[in-house]
Amino acid sequence: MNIDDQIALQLFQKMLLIRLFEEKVIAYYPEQEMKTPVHLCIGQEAIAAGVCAHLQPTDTIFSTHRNHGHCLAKGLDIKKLLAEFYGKKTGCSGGRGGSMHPADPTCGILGTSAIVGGGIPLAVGAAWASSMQGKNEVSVAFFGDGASEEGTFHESLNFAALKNIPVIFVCENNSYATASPFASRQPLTVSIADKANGYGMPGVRIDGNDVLEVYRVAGEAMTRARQGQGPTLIEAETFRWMAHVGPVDDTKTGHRPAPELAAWRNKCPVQRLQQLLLNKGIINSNQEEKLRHEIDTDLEAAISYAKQAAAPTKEDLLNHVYAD
Amino acid sequence: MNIDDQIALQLFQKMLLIRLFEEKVIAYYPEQEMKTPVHLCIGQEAIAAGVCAHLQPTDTIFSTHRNHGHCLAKGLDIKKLLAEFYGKKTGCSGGRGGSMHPADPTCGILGTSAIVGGGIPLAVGAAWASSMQGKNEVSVAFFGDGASEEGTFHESLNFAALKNIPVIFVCENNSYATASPFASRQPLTVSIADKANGYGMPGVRIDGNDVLEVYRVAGEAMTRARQGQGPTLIEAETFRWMAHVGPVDDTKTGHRPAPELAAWRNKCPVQRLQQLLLNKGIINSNQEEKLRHEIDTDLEAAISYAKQAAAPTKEDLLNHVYAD
Amino acid sequence: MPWTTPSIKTFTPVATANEATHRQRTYREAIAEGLHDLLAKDPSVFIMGEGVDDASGVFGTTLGLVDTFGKDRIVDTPIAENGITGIAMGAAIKGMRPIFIHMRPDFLLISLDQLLNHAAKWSYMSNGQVPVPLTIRCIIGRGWGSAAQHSQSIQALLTHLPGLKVVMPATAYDAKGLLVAAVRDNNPVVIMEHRWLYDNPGYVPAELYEVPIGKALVCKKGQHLTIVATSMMVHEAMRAAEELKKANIEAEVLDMRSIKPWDKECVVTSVKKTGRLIIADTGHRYGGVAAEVAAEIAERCWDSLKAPIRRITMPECPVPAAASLEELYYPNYKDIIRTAQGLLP
Amino acid sequence: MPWTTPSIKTFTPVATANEATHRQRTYREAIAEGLHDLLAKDPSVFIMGEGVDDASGVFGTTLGLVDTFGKDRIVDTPIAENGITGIAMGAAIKGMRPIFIHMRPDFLLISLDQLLNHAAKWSYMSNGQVPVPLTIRCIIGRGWGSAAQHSQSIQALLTHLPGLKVVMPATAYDAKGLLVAAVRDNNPVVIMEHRWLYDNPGYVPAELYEVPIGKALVCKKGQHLTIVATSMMVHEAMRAAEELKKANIEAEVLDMRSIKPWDKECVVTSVKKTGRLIIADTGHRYGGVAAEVAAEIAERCWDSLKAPIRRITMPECPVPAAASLEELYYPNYKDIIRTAQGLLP
Ligand SMILES: Cc1ncc(C[n+]2csc(CCOP(=O)(O)OP(=O)(O)O)c2C)c(N)n1
Ligand SMILES: Cc1ncc(C[n+]2csc(CCOP(=O)(O)OP(=O)(O)O)c2C)c(N)n1
Ligand SMILES: [Mg+2]
Ligand SMILES: [Mg+2]
Repeated sequence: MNIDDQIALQLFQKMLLIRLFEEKVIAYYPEQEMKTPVHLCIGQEAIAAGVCAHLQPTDTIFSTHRNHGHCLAKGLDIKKLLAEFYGKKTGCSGGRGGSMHPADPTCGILGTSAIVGGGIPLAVGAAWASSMQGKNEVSVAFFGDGASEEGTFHESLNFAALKNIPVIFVCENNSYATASPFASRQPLTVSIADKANGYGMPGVRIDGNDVLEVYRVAGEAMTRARQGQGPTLIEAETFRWMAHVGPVDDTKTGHRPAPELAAWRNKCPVQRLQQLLLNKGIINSNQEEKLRHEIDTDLEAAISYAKQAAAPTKEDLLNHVYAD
Repeated sequence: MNIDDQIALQLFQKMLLIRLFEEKVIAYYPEQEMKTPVHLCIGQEAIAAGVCAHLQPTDTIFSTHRNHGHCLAKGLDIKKLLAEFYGKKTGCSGGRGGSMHPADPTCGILGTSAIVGGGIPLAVGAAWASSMQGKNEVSVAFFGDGASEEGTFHESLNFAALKNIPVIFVCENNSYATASPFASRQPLTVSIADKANGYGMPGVRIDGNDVLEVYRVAGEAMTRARQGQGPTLIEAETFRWMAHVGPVDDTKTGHRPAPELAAWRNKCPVQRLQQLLLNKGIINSNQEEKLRHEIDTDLEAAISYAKQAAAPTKEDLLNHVYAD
Repeated sequence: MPWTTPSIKTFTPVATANEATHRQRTYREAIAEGLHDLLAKDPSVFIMGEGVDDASGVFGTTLGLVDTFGKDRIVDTPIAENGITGIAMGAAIKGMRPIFIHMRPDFLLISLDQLLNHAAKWSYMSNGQVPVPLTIRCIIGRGWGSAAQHSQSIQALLTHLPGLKVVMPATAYDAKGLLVAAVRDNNPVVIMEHRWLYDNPGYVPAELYEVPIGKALVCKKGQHLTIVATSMMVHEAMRAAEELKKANIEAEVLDMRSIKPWDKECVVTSVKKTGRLIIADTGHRYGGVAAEVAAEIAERCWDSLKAPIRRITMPECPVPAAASLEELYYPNYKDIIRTAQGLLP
Repeated sequence: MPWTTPSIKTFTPVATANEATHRQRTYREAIAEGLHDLLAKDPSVFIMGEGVDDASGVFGTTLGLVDTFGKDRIVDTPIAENGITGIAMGAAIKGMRPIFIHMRPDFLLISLDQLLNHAAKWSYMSNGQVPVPLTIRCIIGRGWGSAAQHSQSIQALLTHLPGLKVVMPATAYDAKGLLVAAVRDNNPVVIMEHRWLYDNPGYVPAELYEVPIGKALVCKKGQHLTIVATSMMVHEAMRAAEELKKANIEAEVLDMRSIKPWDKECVVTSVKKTGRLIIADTGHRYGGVAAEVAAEIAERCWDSLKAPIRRITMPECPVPAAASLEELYYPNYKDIIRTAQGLLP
């Protein structure tokens, strides 16, 4: 297999993991044991996979309320993540964070904010620290279209451009913030990527459902960052399939128009790459079946693990308010 | 006198009033009776005069810590303003605001914030209210280059563009925020006016020391706003002659390079228009002398008034925390 | 979503007990009706906030308003809490009466500069010339792992500096009456609602009545101790009082209603009678509302107090996500009962 | 500028009285020296903030540092308090120890989301995996008409929610020692300095010593009443104590030093002895530091208190500009004396 094919296969594996992980959450959520608000990223997997494929464990990412995909793509263990959703001591945040606040420094996840726009400056600061420390590391800020309306977006881009910081701003534009459409929040005459010009920074708008394009464009941004050429803003157009929060279809509840979702379902990023891999003979359908099965087995094991793990108790409540 | 000449003369009168007002503050400040931190606008008079010449009393302005020029240009009475500096009951804010917080709703000054970037959204909101009320009023946000770094700048521009609000953003770029040069705060590859593009809004960079240019460009922005064509961002390049705060020359204290100030002193906006008026014969030097004298007399009278006015007392301390 | 259907035992406040058989509405409906009628009556009132016109309608409180009043008066906004607060305030000082809605109080932390350095100070700084008739609504979240950034009850941060008014309705009656009072007030008023009270029914008159800001409510009379409570803790206090009654302890339960300004006279009168005070607040302890009430009443009722004043608040840590920790985290009627028993001889 | 030279009567704290003849430095110099030596010793320490490298050098505390350490470690920043706080925090969690300086506490209101929703909660939310070794310095302004947006002392807003540490040095010794402790602490620590103390001299050792965060200081011993004070109010309290001494009243004066966590034991011990307590804080009253201390001590020292606890704080209005109003606004030693006399038989 040539290197491009290998990469494509790895991207597929990551996207599939994310998709199946989210579907597993949907399957088990009705049991009401996962007591945490879940913001599913089905439909948006290509961005997490394509961007994180370029990252080392020492590179950092900062995500949002909608972080499952980013965390999995960055290497967070599914057991740790699911145990967190189940509020367990062995969860990646000891059960204190729930689905909105995963942390795992061993794979470069230095905590997650669910305040819209809150994580963007953290990514700038972490990348700045890396360059002050003379390390060749980058940091990625993942955020939604809604977050680009917060002042922190502007402040972060200005500072990153000013100081030439090795950070990549990845805006997942899924056209909605909760059920509020883009047109209610930003002028339609300009894109989010256009805003990069105001900081003298490259801004690229891409098809966020095309993982190979994401991979390519993110790669260029990483190269620029690692070579000291500063930050890049990537706006990746995509769509979320499920409701803003919870395992439901919100076109049925009147939050979004059903035809819009239907159109985007036809642009499924996982399906798209799978078709390509099959067409090119990089995998065959048996292998694909097997891969799905393996992932499913792992996920089932992780669910069992998470369910059986011990919950934090009274002794845990008050510790770590302050670090030692 | 034709209309253009009349306007030029009025602009000159306003600029001269501002200049002489600030010089009067400098003259009396050492007495230490004006117990308020003064942020003088000498060198920047053309922007206040050129913009406010288009405004009615019902139009509103929102200024900053450096507000004297804007307030005078908008018609705030010199007695009320000086009494405020002297901390008197008859000051425009009853002595509670000092030089940083003038207010006078009768001339469209609905309060002033000295929080950098704090007034920008207020201007957007006031203009929005006017349009909701079906009035043909505009609002102007004056702010410095430093304020364009705050999140409120971005948030305000986005909202104003989105809702097509009749507000004019006037950034007085004097290259410094306190003693921090522009290059320490924003990438040099882009201007502040450039940022307007990111919101699909016209952004114009002009010579802020050329009052006729300010007047012309502001007029266009007002027309757009009043005709329902939405906001404009004007970046006016200028320079302040005095220290950030207080009646001193801060090139002598090492805060800024002396040659830079010297170069800008040669671009004095008052001098420039005066020369034009003299050359064109719109005024002669006698008339100019007389005008200066009249203004000075008024200012002296206002100073005496302010000094003699009554200070607020214990009964005043706690009132108006809440409006009735 | 399971977490949208919490349940809490409710009660009928003394003051409205007679009308308890009359017109019943839930806390949610009371707010919805108040908003509708305020909009219908006063053209300067309008609603703004993220998603106020969507199919969830801010937990059902703004549902349908956009159909009646249109997009110009029910304004969906970008996500930019500080700037938008300033914009709302700008509209308020130019003659409008905006109601700016946040889904959670937690997001107000972004807007504290506009709230505290601007809105709260504007009347004073302008010598009373420029009032700020701005209403902010926000809804306290709790439970289902909402965790540290989506469960806070930050009233103390809003009350410390002078200039804002803060109210916390505990009943359907107050939810509407305090909303009406807030919108008609010429000052910035923050209404902190509680998500767990939304389904509670209660007496709600049809007209646009006001519950006066600054006045507390005696929910139950009693002579052995006073319990001053806020928001959801009023219900915990009432439940505790019921249980205590079985042991012949008569607690007087006061609903603070208005956190700032607050009704010192009402609390003083009660404590002068009972000599004992527990304050149960939904917020944190350090410098919280309970601290203020405790400090003030300890001074004013020095001669009457027979036991130390006790505070019941959230513990000294951020809100954890795990259900096992949430359970330990939030104080409830049992804590009130235990504390009350400790105070009595 | 006239307002840059306020003057205040100073004192020598008991604990360092013996060394009072030793090495003297002003509060300003103590900070400058602390910053310099921390930078020299630890490459992960750096300074950032608006104008930190300019010719004023943050009221003289950072002067010359840029010449020694360069622009990469003494970083002038844009004006964007919330974003820059997040950036500082991002650097902190990636192994740096930033010292972010604000000229005034008032500007922190813009950054409370990053401070309180992020920095303060990060260790807890991440189960202790991601500490935030971030130091914030800010300098309380006062006087010369600085008015409502440039004179605030907002410690209570920083202490209410769990997760931050807050210290307020009242002496040159503490200015350096608390700075060193803050920078070495693995948590976000806000240092609130007071501009009026900058010229005060005091004993300052040359080495990088730490004043422990969480411990109070007994400035003067006494048996008749306890005065707990913060920042500049410590000096007012000492002056009041001197005057009271003339009337044979011996006040015990405690400098809180650390506002959060605070030294309950020290205050309890003192109040158990004296039975009377005044708290004098530079901040506001409602839910302020004084409220917390009053509420807590009233509970803990119930059996020892012989008189009600009194709070001395700023009045319930924003800071006015006029000199005539400023004069009335700020409480001073006279208020402490009057209050003390009211408490004693
Ligand atoms: C500061 C803040 N305001 C509001 C919210 C509530 N909220 C949570 S997610 C969200 C929408 C975010 O939209 P976007 O950034 O586009 O991300 P998406 O959910 O589409 O991935 C909102 C408004 C929040 N968490 N933080
Ligand atoms: C939010 C905030 N941060 C910091 C300050 C302190 N400060 C007052 S004026 C100023 C510089 C402002 O620069 P600019 O906006 O360019 O206005 P200029 O003074 O040049 O007119 C600063 C940093 C403040 N008042 N508000
Ligand atoms: Mg989105
Ligand atoms: Mg400037």
